[in-house]
Amino acid sequence: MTLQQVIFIILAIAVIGSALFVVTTSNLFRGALMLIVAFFGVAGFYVLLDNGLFAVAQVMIYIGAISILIIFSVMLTRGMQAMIPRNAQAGSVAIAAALLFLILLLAFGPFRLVVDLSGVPILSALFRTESARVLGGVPWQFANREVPETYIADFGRALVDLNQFLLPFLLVAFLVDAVLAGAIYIARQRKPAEVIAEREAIAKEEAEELAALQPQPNAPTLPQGAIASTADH
Amino acid sequence: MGLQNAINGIPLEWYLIVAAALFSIGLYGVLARKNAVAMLMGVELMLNSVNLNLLAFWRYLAPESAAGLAFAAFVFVVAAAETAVGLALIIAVYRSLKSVDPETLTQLKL
Amino acid sequence: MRTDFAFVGVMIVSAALLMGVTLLAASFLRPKKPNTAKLSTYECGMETVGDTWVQFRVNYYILALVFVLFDIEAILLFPIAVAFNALPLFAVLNVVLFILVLLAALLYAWRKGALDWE
Amino acid sequence: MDAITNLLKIISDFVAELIRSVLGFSPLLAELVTMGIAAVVLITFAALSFMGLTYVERKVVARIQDRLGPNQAGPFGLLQPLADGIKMFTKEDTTPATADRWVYNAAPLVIAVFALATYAVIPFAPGVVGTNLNVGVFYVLAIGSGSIVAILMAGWGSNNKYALLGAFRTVAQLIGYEVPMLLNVLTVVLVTGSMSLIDIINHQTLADGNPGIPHILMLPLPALVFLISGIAETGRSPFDLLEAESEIVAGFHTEYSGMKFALFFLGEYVNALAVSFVFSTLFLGGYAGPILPPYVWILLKAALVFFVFMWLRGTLPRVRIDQMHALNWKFLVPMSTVNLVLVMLVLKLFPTSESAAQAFGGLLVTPWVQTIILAAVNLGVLFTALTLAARAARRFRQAEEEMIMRRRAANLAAAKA
Repeated sequence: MTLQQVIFIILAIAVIGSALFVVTTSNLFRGALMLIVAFFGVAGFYVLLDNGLFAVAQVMIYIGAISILIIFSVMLTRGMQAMIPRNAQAGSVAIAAALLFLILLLAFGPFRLVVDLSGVPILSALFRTESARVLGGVPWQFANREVPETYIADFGRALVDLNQFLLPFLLVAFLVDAVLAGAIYIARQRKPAEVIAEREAIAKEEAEELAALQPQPNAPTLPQGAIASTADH
Repeated sequence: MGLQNAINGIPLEWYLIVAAALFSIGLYGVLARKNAVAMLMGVELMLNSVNLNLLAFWRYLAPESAAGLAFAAFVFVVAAAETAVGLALIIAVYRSLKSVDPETLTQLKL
Repeated sequence: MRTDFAFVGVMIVSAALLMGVTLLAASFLRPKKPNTAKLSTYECGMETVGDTWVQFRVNYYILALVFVLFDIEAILLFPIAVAFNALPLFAVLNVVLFILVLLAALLYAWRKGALDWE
Repeated sequence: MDAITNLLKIISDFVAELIRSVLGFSPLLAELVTMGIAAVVLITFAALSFMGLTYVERKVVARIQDRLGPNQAGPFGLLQPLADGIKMFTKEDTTPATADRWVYNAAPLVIAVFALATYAVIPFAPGVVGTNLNVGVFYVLAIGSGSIVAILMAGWGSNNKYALLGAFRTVAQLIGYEVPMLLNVLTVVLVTGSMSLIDIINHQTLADGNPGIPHILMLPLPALVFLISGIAETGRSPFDLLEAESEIVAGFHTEYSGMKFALFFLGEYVNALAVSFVFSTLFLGGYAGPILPPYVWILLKAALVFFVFMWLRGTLPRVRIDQMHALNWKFLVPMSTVNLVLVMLVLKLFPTSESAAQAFGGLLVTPWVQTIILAAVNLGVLFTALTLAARAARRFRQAEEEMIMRRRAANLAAAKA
């Protein structure tokens, strides 16, 4: 076993373990912390995949930004801690998730499972090719090459290349605009009654101020010092 | 076992299995939790597993192409945007209903 | 690439170990005579009232939100900055557009008073 | 002469060679042990400089404020850090009964580890660097966000109102000032075309066709904003709102004492020193410099930056929280964004390399001319921003005065009636 394999297994255990903790704990704050551990483990996977840029970006975006937002909202919605962590359909969902994992494992795992579909009327027509009748052990077209030294610059160039990702790149900016506008509107929105009360209070205050500002024919304007002393008494 | 195609001694399937596990756990988190914030955490786990898959395929199948990187980057962006709006909604709902359980959200207005 | 990052891993592990050992050593050296008053939450001599429940400002959340959006911008702009010398003028103008659209978002938040600290 | 210049390099090579000869049977093990020793040396350097800096800072600030500073322990109080260390080690450490024990105890560890991890990429001399990441600056920025999590952990784990409020305030400050930092590091990356700290230093040295211009001349505005946001990021005065004693006791580390408190303190100083090192690397040319050996240069430059930190601490009053946020979001961030755009345009319109000029058009200029144009644009942006801010502030004051006058008039009318 090479060192990299050992590191991979440690990371895998950390990620899966903390992910399981996240979805089962009733203490949401600790759940958020374990989520950060999972994010960190995924950043470790990116390093093993020779992608330092995304490892660092993962730390920056997921740990530095998204988990901060999550922790903030855990704190803002406190009092929800003592609740039962699972809803009614948790049991069936667990079975479904386990089934999904099993299917994915069979489909993309290292196992080869030959299924003979030739006798089945519709399926045999649907899956013509040889590989489709074999479940798992997908024959990937491996590149067997190193990551180029300049992959960061290549990525940057592709992002602003009209023939590649310029359009989604620009759309990101507009998406961000929409997100900011929407989130500010939602998060700052108050109950209608509150808003009405506030508006009324402001209107009242303004009316009072206006009334106070009406020039009174009998009262000549006093110098500033006199005003201050009157206000003191 | 395709070990001759392994990079750093790790076959591609290992990443796929971890990502599949992460995705299933995230799915369980989304569907089985009673707290909306916890459900969002499940979504984050699922998005992470997707990104892990994207970058694993990028590394093993097309390391020169920027497509895998660009898609992963856009997943980052969309994940951040989704979290921001989702949590803003949860906070708004919490302030008016004092609850973060999606099952209590039975009205169309707050 | 991965060997570059190996040192980061070593650094994190050894920092955690060294600091952990320091904490452990301190735990052997220091006295330990706890009593109820010592273990109570510090609140300037007052008894703690209620849970640590404070009504937080949503303001904090909105600031975090604006920060997240600029963070997203960074992850896309850093690779572009590395590639900058080889970019044609058209691409640069698009990047400028990208930044200006984000600046518009900031100005919108400003106008809406989200950046005010009342 | 050569031996002195490359002293650090020679020592590190010698140690690596020694380990390789002892552990020759396993190259992997030798490599790991070498890395481990390098890590321990870096951490020890950071910890020792933390102890030294506490003393120096107290002395310098005391002198600025016309006091003596520590002068009892040893000659000139030189043993003061040692006395502090012994005190920290032997002080009783309490964990509040209501605290979330795991979170509470892990927080200081996390903050210290993330602060120390920054040193993995700082270059001290040619060939003497923990690791030369090709995403170096990005790594420095990202690893800084780890301390934000640690602060939230400390605030939550203590189960204390002051601690939690302090943590919220601190986090709002840290994430806020990370934005101008990002934007201004981006300008440096634009100019350099690389995120590696070594490449950034090489771009500022007089070798292989480089003009040897420190970035501070080219980008004075980013340097200034980086310095300001660096101070805010490390929570130092005048941005030390996180420990405004009169408002929130000691902020997020209210409940901590003994060694755990010392780790928070260490994290703070180590971060401040890391910011000084990164600033020297990004804007002052890092270890590059004439006559003196490179490791002396980087230490001198970092010491200079840290002295500026201490100077500001000794002279400026603490800013208010609303001023702090307004300075960031309404001044630094828009200004940095506009500056970023203008730097991009200048770099494209006035290229220094012939190939770029031919390929994309633009006026071919020498590096010095480009530097002057960039600096002029930078200062223009700064001047415009300052003028606009001054005008806005004047209008704000006038509106406030008007309101006070109206109130007084209203009071007067009420008193008359």
